[in-house]
Amino acid sequence: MAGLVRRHGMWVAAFAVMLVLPWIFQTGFAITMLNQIGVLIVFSLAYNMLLGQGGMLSFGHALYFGIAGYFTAHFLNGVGEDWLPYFPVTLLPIFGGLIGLFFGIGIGFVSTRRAGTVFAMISLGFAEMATALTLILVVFFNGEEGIQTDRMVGPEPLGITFGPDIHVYYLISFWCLVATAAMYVLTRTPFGRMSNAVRDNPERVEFVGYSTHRIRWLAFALSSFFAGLAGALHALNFEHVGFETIGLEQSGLALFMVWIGGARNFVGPILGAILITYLNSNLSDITDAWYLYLGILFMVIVMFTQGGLSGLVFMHEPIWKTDYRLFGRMMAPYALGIGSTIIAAIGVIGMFEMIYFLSTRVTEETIAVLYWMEVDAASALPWIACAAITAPGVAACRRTYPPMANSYNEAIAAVKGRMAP
Amino acid sequence: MEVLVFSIFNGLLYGMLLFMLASGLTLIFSLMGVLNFAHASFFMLGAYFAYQISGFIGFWPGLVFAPLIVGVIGAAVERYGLRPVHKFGHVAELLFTFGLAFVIEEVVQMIWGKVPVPYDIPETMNVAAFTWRGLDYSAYRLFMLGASVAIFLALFVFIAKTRTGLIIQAALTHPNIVSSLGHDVGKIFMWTFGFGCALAGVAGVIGGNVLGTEPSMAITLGPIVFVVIVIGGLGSLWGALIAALFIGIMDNLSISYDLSLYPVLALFGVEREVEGIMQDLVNLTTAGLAPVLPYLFLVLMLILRPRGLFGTRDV
Amino acid sequence: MNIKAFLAGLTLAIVGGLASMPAATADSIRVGVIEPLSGRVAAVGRDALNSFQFAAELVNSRGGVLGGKKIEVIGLDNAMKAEKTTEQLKKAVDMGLSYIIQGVGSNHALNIIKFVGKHNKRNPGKEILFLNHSAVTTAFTNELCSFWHFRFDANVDMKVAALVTQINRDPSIKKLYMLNQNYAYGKSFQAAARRLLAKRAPQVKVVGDELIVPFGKVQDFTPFIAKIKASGADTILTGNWGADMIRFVKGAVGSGLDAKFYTIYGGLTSSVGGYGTDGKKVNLKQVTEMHQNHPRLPKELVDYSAGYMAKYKDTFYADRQRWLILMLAAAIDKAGTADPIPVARALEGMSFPGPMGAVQMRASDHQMQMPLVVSTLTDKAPDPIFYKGKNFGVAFKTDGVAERKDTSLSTTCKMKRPN
Amino acid sequence: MKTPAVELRGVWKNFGNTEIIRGIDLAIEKDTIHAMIGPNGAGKSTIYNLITGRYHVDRGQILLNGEEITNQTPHEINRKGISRSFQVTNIFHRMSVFENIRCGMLWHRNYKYSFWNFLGRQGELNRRTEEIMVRTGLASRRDVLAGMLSYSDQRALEIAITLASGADVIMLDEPTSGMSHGETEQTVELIRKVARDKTLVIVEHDMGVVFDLAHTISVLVYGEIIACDVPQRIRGDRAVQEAYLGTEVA
Repeated sequence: MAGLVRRHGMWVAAFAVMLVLPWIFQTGFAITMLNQIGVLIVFSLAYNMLLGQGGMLSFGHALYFGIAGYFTAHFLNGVGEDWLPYFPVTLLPIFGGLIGLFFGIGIGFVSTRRAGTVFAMISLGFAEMATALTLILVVFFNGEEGIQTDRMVGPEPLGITFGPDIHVYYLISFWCLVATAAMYVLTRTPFGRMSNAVRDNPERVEFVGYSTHRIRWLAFALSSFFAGLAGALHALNFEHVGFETIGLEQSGLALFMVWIGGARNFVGPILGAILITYLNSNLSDITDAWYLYLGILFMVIVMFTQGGLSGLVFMHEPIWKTDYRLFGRMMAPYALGIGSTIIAAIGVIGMFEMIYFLSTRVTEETIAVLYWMEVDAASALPWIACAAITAPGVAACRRTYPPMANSYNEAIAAVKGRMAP
Repeated sequence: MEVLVFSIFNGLLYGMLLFMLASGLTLIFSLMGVLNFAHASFFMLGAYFAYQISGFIGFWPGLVFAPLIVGVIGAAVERYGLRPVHKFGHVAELLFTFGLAFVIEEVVQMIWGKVPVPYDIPETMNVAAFTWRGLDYSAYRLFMLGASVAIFLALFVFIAKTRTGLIIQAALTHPNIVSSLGHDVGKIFMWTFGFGCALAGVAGVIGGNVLGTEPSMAITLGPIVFVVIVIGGLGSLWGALIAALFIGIMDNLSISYDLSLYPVLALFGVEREVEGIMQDLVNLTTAGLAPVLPYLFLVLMLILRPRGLFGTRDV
Repeated sequence: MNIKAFLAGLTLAIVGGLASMPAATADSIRVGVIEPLSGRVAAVGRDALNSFQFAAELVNSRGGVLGGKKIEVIGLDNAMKAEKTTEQLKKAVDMGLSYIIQGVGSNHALNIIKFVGKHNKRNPGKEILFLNHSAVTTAFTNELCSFWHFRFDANVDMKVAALVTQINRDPSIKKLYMLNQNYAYGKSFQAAARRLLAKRAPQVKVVGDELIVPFGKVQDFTPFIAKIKASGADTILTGNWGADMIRFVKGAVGSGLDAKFYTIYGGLTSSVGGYGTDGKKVNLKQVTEMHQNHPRLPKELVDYSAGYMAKYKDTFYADRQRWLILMLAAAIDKAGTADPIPVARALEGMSFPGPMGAVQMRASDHQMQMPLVVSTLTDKAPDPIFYKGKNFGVAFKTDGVAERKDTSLSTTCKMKRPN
Repeated sequence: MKTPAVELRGVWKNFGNTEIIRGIDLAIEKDTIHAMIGPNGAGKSTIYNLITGRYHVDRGQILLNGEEITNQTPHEINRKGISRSFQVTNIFHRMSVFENIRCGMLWHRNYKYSFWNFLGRQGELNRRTEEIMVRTGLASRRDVLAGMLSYSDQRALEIAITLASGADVIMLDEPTSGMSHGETEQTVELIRKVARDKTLVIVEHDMGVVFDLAHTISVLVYGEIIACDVPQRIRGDRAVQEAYLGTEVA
């Protein structure tokens, strides 16, 4: 037991967290959100098998997520209406995965010959075609209404009916954990390593005996398997699959999650899925400008860091490992830098909120609630106030960022100094 | 026969509008290798600016100022947004423009609201120039046609005669050559990007009042423009022209002739009255498939000939 | 790797965030409105939410229900997404709401019907009623009918029936072209129109019947216009909405096609805004339960519209949101409790004085029966449409009213009722 | 007569209208070191690219151990036993030195596209990787990202990846370019060591290295081989001296 904890501590901890979470958050809304997070963790990890591990930017990976969802919903309905034999609901995600795999193998073969922009464009083409087909092949996709289903079919071993959301929560968490572990293992295999190699330098890969097409194809197919698994979980969670699940928007969501969380290390997509699903569920009730902030966050991350948020955390790993006391000298510059960022953000967000308020308001009312204060958005004062916060904030950012970067570089230099023999 | 000529003419009108949009995109690609996902968003900005300006001082000033503003915004985006990303490679650039498209749509909604705005064709041009098969062709549609032809010719001269044009030509066949241009490469990049965006802006000014000006116009038109430049061959002006006309004409023909898939299926013994998924296939017509066809061609083209019809290098 | 500490910090952050859930307040009857309040179609959802809040204010100003309880309308944003609809439903359950209102998007309405059905079966004693104000899929009150669902709008078939009734009254209509969107709604429009035209206006020849790929995928309508022109049609019957409607009209006007447009959604404020000056040139008709230029509107409604206009600077466009809230209030008072089942029973068969005459909630399928008015878009109407304070310069003028007997259709509903 | 390890028969290559390689015939014996020299632009790298499948051969045949490999894909040719290095460093920048070398070895130790083997548990594989790391002097850089290495370390890594496959024919493209004198000596020693019972082809500008290592030398000028012989005779060849050596070794 002790050995298990020592060797696989992270996984044991994740398992424990998974068991405990529903005891902390008991509301139906929270459980639904946790379920969604579980599904999207699997999907964004699958997406990152392409983007982060394999270097393939896809605008259409939701295709395999959505198609598997549709098949799962039809399968459940078939079981419920007795024209299909019974199949345990617990194992349906495997079925969804196989559907994803099937389509991934077919479409992957033609689209993975090249990476980069060609691959991105082909994926966009397939995504647009599939979206249009959801409206044309009505019997299967049922247009914009999608397919409804009922997950309460068949026998109920141990009283597990999958009626209450909590049952589905444990189902999703189980599969989420299994899929995450499986995808983690994949990164540690010859295939996983060569997938990274293809991302870094496809040309050289050909000269160490591997076909880049085969590796990409395999990565694509396996990734589609896990996307399909996530799609089946999605269908079970919502008991409904709609045409949104298949289109560009769903793929874009995964892209945002992966890139914001960080495509360069394994936990990045997990972080992204948790963060964005959480914010999407909660922030969109608070501010209309949520999508704008999401877009800006994405762009800022694309511009300034290739590793996403988790990359920002992990770039401090060597310092932590070598000597955490090195952080001492970084504290002050970091606090200043982060502090001025927050100040600038407060000012900018304030202005965005007022613009949004004025453009979407429904009455002549000009009193907006901004930062728990009532302000008159039509008067100059709050604008001046916001500008008065933004301007010094931005100025402070410009002054405090270089010392922040310096302190980091110095710490890294110190680490390198100690590592050298 | 007349239906054919008629459909081709209508396709020409629509195709030239697509060409106007695609020309800027293909120009940017040929110099910088960047596939600008947000290109249709600049088209949308052009339409909105034109709507705003024409409300104050009329359509013609709008036609001048809106593209100028869009061009300056585009140049600023290149200078302060795209350039820092350049070192991370083309995928990062594509990601950046993807995010940009998303943000522009949100900003447009923030400023002009979520419902369509009434951006109208100028009254003086909204009169029938001629009538054919019962359809009026307004002076404005002829103006659109003329404007797009003028843009094509101007671009052609620009690429063949100017220094920047020569650089663009060289860059197409030898992508590395631009790095050896010395100190002004940054400026050339910036203004080419701005110019490409301004072209999209012109298309927005001219097309926005015909297609309708609303926040989702970019996302519905954007992928089609990609289809045009990918099929035509990235970086090829001729290719963009041919592909745009091809898409426009194919769209019109498939609707005019409205062929059914049924005769083909009948060869395989499929009955007219069938149940289930086959029923959808039996009922398929080319008109119903028209919006899907461009993407089908896109995928086929990329699989069979990734450099497109007239392309000189792969995507 | 130092993932452990990282994950621990993350978990803490989430725990902190999730703990803030909305708390229940007593002594008011809370009604959840699930509509797109963000995203591309947010304008539609927000307008609906305004209507409900305005109607609730009226009820509350009259002293509320059950001797003093207020009706509180709570907006829940589904961003026009299926997942978010489900999420908001769960939130509504957490908040203990018994009444859910929705109408934008039949797909979301169907989700809610299914969700409510399952929820009420799995949680007896905590039932939820779904009050549908605009989702028009006929099946909701036919084969999909449910005791928990009430529709306060006319369904597609009823609207088509009203349009066909009016078409039958116009002897100048000889040849008719149908163009619809190729998805569930468009197809049900097509089916109803085929059936009802054959039955009620057999003299009209259908010269075209076409489905297009929906949701703004068609950029250029010229080829369709050319076909319509070639068919010699004098009238177009279409269920199109949104960009598909706007581009259709702009294309037709641009090509000088002077056919009459008979539509369900051609008169939506957002569409009329999109037509621009073409709105003055097109001969466009819509079917609604009211419009502000109809002569002989009840005095109460005229005052109400004026109040709405004063507050929101929008023309009062549809009456169903008002009567939904007023009828709910009346049903609660009649039942003497806010519990959903007695309220549902009270709603069954309830009548209300609507703008064109009495409307009634049919008990057998929970489909509101109502007269509908067909009207034409014109710049000569006395009272133009305002939206967000902007004058569109056009408005609707009545062509004719289809009475309740004309719009009333039989139902296939076999409703299962709770004991 | 013994079958040559690598044989070119009348190989031609054009870029557009320019003939870059003009009818080359060349046979490289097994278990020898063959050097290819010639002025810049003579087509040395192009021949490498033709042999290893990077470029398409327009005319002629290329044989490996008597088996035709003309216009096969690079990975097929590599699997058949030709491993090459690149003139411009061509490594996996975002992976560690250890991972880089291991990638060079995976296919040839029969892992193929396996996604069921844990790399960490493959003792033999990892031991051999460490071994190559030690032999190429990269052991102290084991976990450094390849992109962070110094230039000469990157050159060493380039060779290490090439050697990792254990192929019978090793083709090195300017392995010592940009190295200091000391580093060059180390590299030459390394090459000599690995060349035992292997066929080695080398393109090199450093004539000291060439004449030190090579058993046979071919001289390439304007896409044609003007001489191919043992080093002593190449040194004395008039044509070679006129065309090439005269200016460089004088």
